[in-house]
Amino acid sequence: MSRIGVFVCHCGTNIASVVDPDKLIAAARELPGVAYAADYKYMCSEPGQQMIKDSISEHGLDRIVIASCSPRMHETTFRKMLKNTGINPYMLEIANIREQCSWVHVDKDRASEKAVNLMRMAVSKISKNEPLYAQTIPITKKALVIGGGIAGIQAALDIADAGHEVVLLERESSVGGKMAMLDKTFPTLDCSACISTPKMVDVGAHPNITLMTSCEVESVSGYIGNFEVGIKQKARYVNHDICTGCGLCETKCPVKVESEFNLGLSTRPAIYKLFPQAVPSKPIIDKENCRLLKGGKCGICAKLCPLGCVNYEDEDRTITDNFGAIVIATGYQLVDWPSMYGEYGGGRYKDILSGLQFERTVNAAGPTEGHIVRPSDGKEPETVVIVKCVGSRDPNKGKSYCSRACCMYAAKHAHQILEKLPGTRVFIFYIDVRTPGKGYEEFYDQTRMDGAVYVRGRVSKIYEEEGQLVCRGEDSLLGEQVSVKADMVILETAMEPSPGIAELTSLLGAARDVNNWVQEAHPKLRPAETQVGGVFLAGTCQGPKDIPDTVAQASAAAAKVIGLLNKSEMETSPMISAVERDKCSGCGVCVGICPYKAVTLLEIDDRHGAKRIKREVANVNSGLCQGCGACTSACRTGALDLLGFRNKQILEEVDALCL
Amino acid sequence: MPVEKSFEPAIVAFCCNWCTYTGADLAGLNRMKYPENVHVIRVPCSGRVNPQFILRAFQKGCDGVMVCGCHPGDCHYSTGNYFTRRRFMIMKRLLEYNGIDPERFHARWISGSEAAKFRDTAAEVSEHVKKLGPNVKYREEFRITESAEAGT
Amino acid sequence: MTNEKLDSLLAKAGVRQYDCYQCGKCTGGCPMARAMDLKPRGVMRCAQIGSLERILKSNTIWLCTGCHTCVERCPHDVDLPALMEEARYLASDMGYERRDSKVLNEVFIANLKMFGRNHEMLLAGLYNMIAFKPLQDMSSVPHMLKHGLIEIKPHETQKSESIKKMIERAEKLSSVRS
Amino acid sequence: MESTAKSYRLATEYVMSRIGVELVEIEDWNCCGATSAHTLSELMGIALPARSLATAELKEPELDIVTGCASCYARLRLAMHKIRTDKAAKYLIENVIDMPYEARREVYNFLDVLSREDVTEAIKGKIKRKLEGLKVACYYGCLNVRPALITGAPDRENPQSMDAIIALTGAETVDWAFKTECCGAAHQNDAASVTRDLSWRILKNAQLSGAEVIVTACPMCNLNLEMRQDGYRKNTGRSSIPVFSVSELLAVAMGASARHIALDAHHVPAAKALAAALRRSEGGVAI
Repeated sequence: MSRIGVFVCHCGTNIASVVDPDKLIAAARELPGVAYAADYKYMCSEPGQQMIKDSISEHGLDRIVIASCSPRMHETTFRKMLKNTGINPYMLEIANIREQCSWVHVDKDRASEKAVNLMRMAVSKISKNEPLYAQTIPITKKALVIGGGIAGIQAALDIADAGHEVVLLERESSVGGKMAMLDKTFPTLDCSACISTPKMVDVGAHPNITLMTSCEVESVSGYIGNFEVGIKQKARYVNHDICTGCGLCETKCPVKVESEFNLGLSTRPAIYKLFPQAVPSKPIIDKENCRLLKGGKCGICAKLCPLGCVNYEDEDRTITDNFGAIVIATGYQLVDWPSMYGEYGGGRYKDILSGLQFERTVNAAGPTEGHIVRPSDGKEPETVVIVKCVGSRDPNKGKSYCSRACCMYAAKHAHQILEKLPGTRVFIFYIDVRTPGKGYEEFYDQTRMDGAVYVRGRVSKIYEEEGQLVCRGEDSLLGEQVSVKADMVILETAMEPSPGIAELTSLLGAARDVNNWVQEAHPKLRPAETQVGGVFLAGTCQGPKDIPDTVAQASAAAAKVIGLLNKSEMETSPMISAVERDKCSGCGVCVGICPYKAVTLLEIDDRHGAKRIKREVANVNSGLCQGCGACTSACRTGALDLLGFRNKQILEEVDALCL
Repeated sequence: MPVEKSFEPAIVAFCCNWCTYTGADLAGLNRMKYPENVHVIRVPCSGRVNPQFILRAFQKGCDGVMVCGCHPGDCHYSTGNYFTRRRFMIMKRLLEYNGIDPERFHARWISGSEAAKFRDTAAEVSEHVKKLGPNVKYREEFRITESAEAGT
Repeated sequence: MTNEKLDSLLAKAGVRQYDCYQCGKCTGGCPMARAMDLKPRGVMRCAQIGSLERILKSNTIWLCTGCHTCVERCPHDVDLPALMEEARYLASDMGYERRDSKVLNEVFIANLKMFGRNHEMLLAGLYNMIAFKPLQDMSSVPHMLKHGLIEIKPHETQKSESIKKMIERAEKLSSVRS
Repeated sequence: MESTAKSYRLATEYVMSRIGVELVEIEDWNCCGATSAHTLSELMGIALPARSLATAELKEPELDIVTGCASCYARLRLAMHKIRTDKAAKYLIENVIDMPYEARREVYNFLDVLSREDVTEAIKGKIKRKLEGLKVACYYGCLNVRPALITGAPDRENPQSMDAIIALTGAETVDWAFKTECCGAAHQNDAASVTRDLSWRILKNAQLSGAEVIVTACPMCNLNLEMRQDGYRKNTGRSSIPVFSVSELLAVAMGASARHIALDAHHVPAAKALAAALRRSEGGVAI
C-alpha cells in the first residue's frame, strides 16, 4: 500500500478565502492510501517545504500530492525539493486549486467541493505513479553548418571562434552564396565583396573549420548531441590537395556555357572556378558540359596542368561523420519569373533583368565590368523601369508573402543607376514602399531626392516595340493609365527557398511552413531553432530577410549551438513514450504519427512458444521523443504508453471525478 | 441516482499543457468567473487524449467531456493536434453509435492567451450539458448488472 | 440599405472586395480604361468604401468588353468582369441611366427577335440612326455590298418565331431576378 | 460567317473538304447574343447559346461543336460550363429554351480542331505550295484564350497553337506582343474612338515586329482589324496590313485560287502579299 501525503496550501488568502482547507484535509484523510494530510499558509516557502520534508521522514511517505497553485508555477520547485528527500521527484502531483478553482469561483461551498474533487483526482492518479529517471546523453562536440552563404559563414565562424569544431558544407564549388554576387549593400552602400570576401577567406583558413564544397547531405540519423550524417562529396575531377589554383587549365578549355554566377550574362569554360574570389580558389570540372566526360575527345586541361591535378576518373564519394548540432543555412533563390509572368514577356526580352542579374551588371567584377548597359546591344539606357513585387504579394501567379528586401534593393538599384549614369530617367513601379530598418527610410528618401520617380501601381504588361520596352500600368495616385518606354527593365523578384530544401528538412525531421520555408520552433521566442532538438536555422532558409538580419540570426543560432556543445552531456526529460514489446504487433502506425521521427521499427529476437522468431516492434528514441503522446493514442494494442501520463494514471483521474 | 432539482453536471476537460491549460491558468490570473462543473485534466498534448479516456468518462457517468488544445498549426508538438482533430470528427459518430448524445462532447482550440475563450467555452459547454440533463445511460445499466450480480 | 445591395452584388459576382489591395494592374491592362470615367481599380475602391452608386452610375460597367485581361493578371483573382456584369443588371433594375451601348444592345436583341440571327447592315444602320452617328463606318458599305459581305435581305432561322418567344421568356425572367 | 466573313467561310469549307473533315451546320442555329445579350441579362446571355447547343445535341448527338468565332466560342463554352456545373441554372435554362440540354459534347474553337494531331497531319499532307518567307503575326484575340477557367488555354499571354498551324504553310510567324490584346470589337459601334486606337496599336505592333500580314481566328477580330485601316494609314503614315483568317492561308497553301475563297472581298488588298510569298517559293506561280 502506498503512503501518500496530501499538503494543502492556503496561498495566504488566495486559496483559503474561497476554498476551505479543513474540508480538503478531512476529505483527504478518508481516501485510500493517504497516510498523512496537512495544510500550511505558504507551501512553496522555505518553512512550507521543510514541513513537507519533515512529514516525509516522520510518516514514511512515498508520494506527495500538493493542492496549491498551478503546476506550471511550482512543479519544478517541488520536484527539486523532493530530490533531496530520497523520494523520486516524479512521485509528485499537484492539484491546481488556485488558478483553476479559488480564483475563478465565488460560491465557497461549491468551490470547496470542486477543490476536493481536484485533490481526489490527484490522489488517485498518484497511486499509479512510478519513479522516473532522467537519462543523460553524451554530446559530440562538433557542429555541421549546411550552406556556405553569409549565414553559414557567420554561424561557422562564431562556433569555431568559441573553440568547437565545425564542418561547413556547401553545394557549390565555392562558399560565398548570394552575397558574393551582390555589388553594394543597402543602406550604407559598402561594397558587398569587400565585407564578405575576408569572411570567406577566414572560413577557409580557420583551424577549427573544415570546408566541404561540392557536397550535399545524403542521410541523417540520430538525435540531439549525436547526429550521424552521410555527406556526398560530388566528383570534382581536380585534385584539390595538389592544385594551387593557378588557373592555367581554364584558359584553353574549348567549352563555353552560360555562367551560373553571372546568371547567363556571360560564359565560362567547363573547367572553372565559380568566380575569381572563390574559396577554395580551385577549379572543378562541370561533368554535364565537359567534352571529354561527355564521351568526346579533348583532355586539354589535363595536358595543361603542370601538377597533374586533373583526374577524369574521379567519382562521387560518401563520407560519414558525427555531429552534436546542425545549423540549416541553405538560403534562397529568386523565383523563376519567366514561367510566372507571360505579360512581362515570359523571358523573351533580353533587356529585362532580374534584380540579381542587375547586381552582376553593375558589379565591377561582373560581365560588363560594372558598366550599366543593355544586354541586347551594349548601349547605356536612357530610361530604366524598376518593377517591384514581381512574384511576391501575388498569390495568383507567385508567392503571397512580401519578399521584404526588394523595396530596399530597388531603391539601391535606382541610386546606383543615377549615380553611374547621371541624367538617366528611373521609374520605380511599386505597390507599397516598406522600409522598416535602421537607416532604411532615409535611404529611400535619398533615392527619391536623387531623382528616382516612384509610380504607385503594378505594371500590367511589358512589351518590346521599336527597340524599347513599353511598360503599361496605372499611376494609381493619379488614377490614369501610364505607359513608359524604357531601355531597360529591372524586375525585383521574390525570394523562395533553395531547391532541395524539402529533401533536406525531411532528412532532418524539421518542419516547413506553407511556403516551404523552414519552420522556426517559435516565431518570436525561438527564432533560430527548429522544433527538432539540436537542429538550428540561420538566414533566408527561414524566410526572406536582408543581410543584417541574416547575420544576426546566424550569430543567434551559433550561440545556441555553442551553449549545447559546451556541455559534455545533457539530461533528457523522462516523461516520454515507452513501448511494451510483448504487446506491440509491429503495425507501425506510430512511426508515421510521430512528428519527431522518434519512433522506428526495430527487429528483435523473440520466442513464439518454443520457436525462436524475428519480429518488428516499435522503438522509441529517448533523445528524439519530446513526450507529446500522439503515438500512444494511435497505438491499437496499447503497447505504447506515456511515462508520467500513463493511460492508467489518466483513467484513475477520470474515475475519481465520476466516482 | 435521483435527478436533483438543480442539476450540476460533472464535466471533464482534457487540456493540453501548452495552450489550453495555460489559457485556463490565465483565466484564473485575471479572476474570470466560470461554473464549477469543469474539471481540467492536464495532458501534454491534445494528441495524447486517447478516445478510450472519453468513452471511460461517459461510461462512468460523466455528463460532458471537453478536449481542448492549441489551434491547428500552433501545436507545441507541431502536428499533434491535427491528429486530434481528425480523431474527434470520428469520435462524435462513435458516441452516437454507443447511444451517447454527441452533444455532450466538445473539442475546442484555445490558445494560451485566450483566457476569455476558455471562460466562455467552459460556461457554454456547462450550460449546454446542463440542458441535456444527467448522463445516466451507462450508469443505469451498470446498476442493473451490478444488482443482478448481487442477486445471484 | 445601400450596403446590403452592394453585398449581394458582390456575392453574386463572387467577388470579395477586400481581396483587392489596389495595385492597379487591372487598370493598367484594361483596353477600355481610357474611356472609363471610373477605372477598374476605382470600381474596387468604391466597393471597398461602400459607394455602390458611383459604380452603378459609371460608364465603366457598360464599357467593359469582358476580355478578362484584368482577372487573368490580378494577383488576388478578383473577378472584375463578373462584378461589371452584375453591376449592369443592378443598374438596369434600379433604373439608372444606361450608357451608350443600350442602343446597340437593344437594336441587337431586336434584330435577333426578328431574324434569330444578326443582320449586320440593319444593326449598324439602325444603331447609327438612333445614336445620331449617321456616317460612322459607312464608308465601308459600298465595298461590303459589292463583294456580298453584307446583304440587304436578312438570314432568318426557320424558327425565328420560337427564338423571339424564348428571348421574351428570358427577358421576363431577367426582370424578376432579385 | 455567311456575310461579312465570306472569305473565312469559303476558305474553311475548302480546307475542311480537302482534309476530309465534314462540318455539319447546326440546323436552325441562332445567334449567341455576343456581348449585347449578356450585357442586358445573364440568363439571355446563356440561353441564346444554349439553344443552339441543345439543337445540336438533339440533331447530332455524336458530334462535338466547333465555332470559328472567339466571341461565340466564349459564349457557347460558358453555356456548356454553366449547364455542367450549376444544376439550378440548367433547370432554368432548359425551361427558357424549351429543350433539354445535357452538355454531353465539347465545344471547341477552330484552332483547337486544327491543332489536333490527326488534323495537323492531314493538313501537312495537303499542303501543295509553300508561302515561303511570308511574315505572319498570329492574332488570337481575347476570348479564344480567356477566361482560363472556361477555355482551359495553357498560355493566355503568348499562345502558340495558331503559330504552329501557320508554320505548316511555310510562312514564318513573328514573335509579337499583342496576340491576345483585346481589339475592343464589342464596342466598335459605340466607343469607336477607343476601339480604333486599340486596333491601331495591334496593327502597329504587328508591323513593327516585322509582320507583313495578320492572321486571325475570329470573324469579328478580322473585320475590326480590317475596317480600321483607312484611318490607320492616314493618321500614322504607315502602310496598311492585310488581315486573313487562318483558313485562308491554309487554303491558299493547299492550292485554292483567289477567286475560290473570295480574296478580293477583303477591305485591305490581300492577294498581293500572298502572291509575293508564293512567287518566292515557287518561282512565279500565280495565285
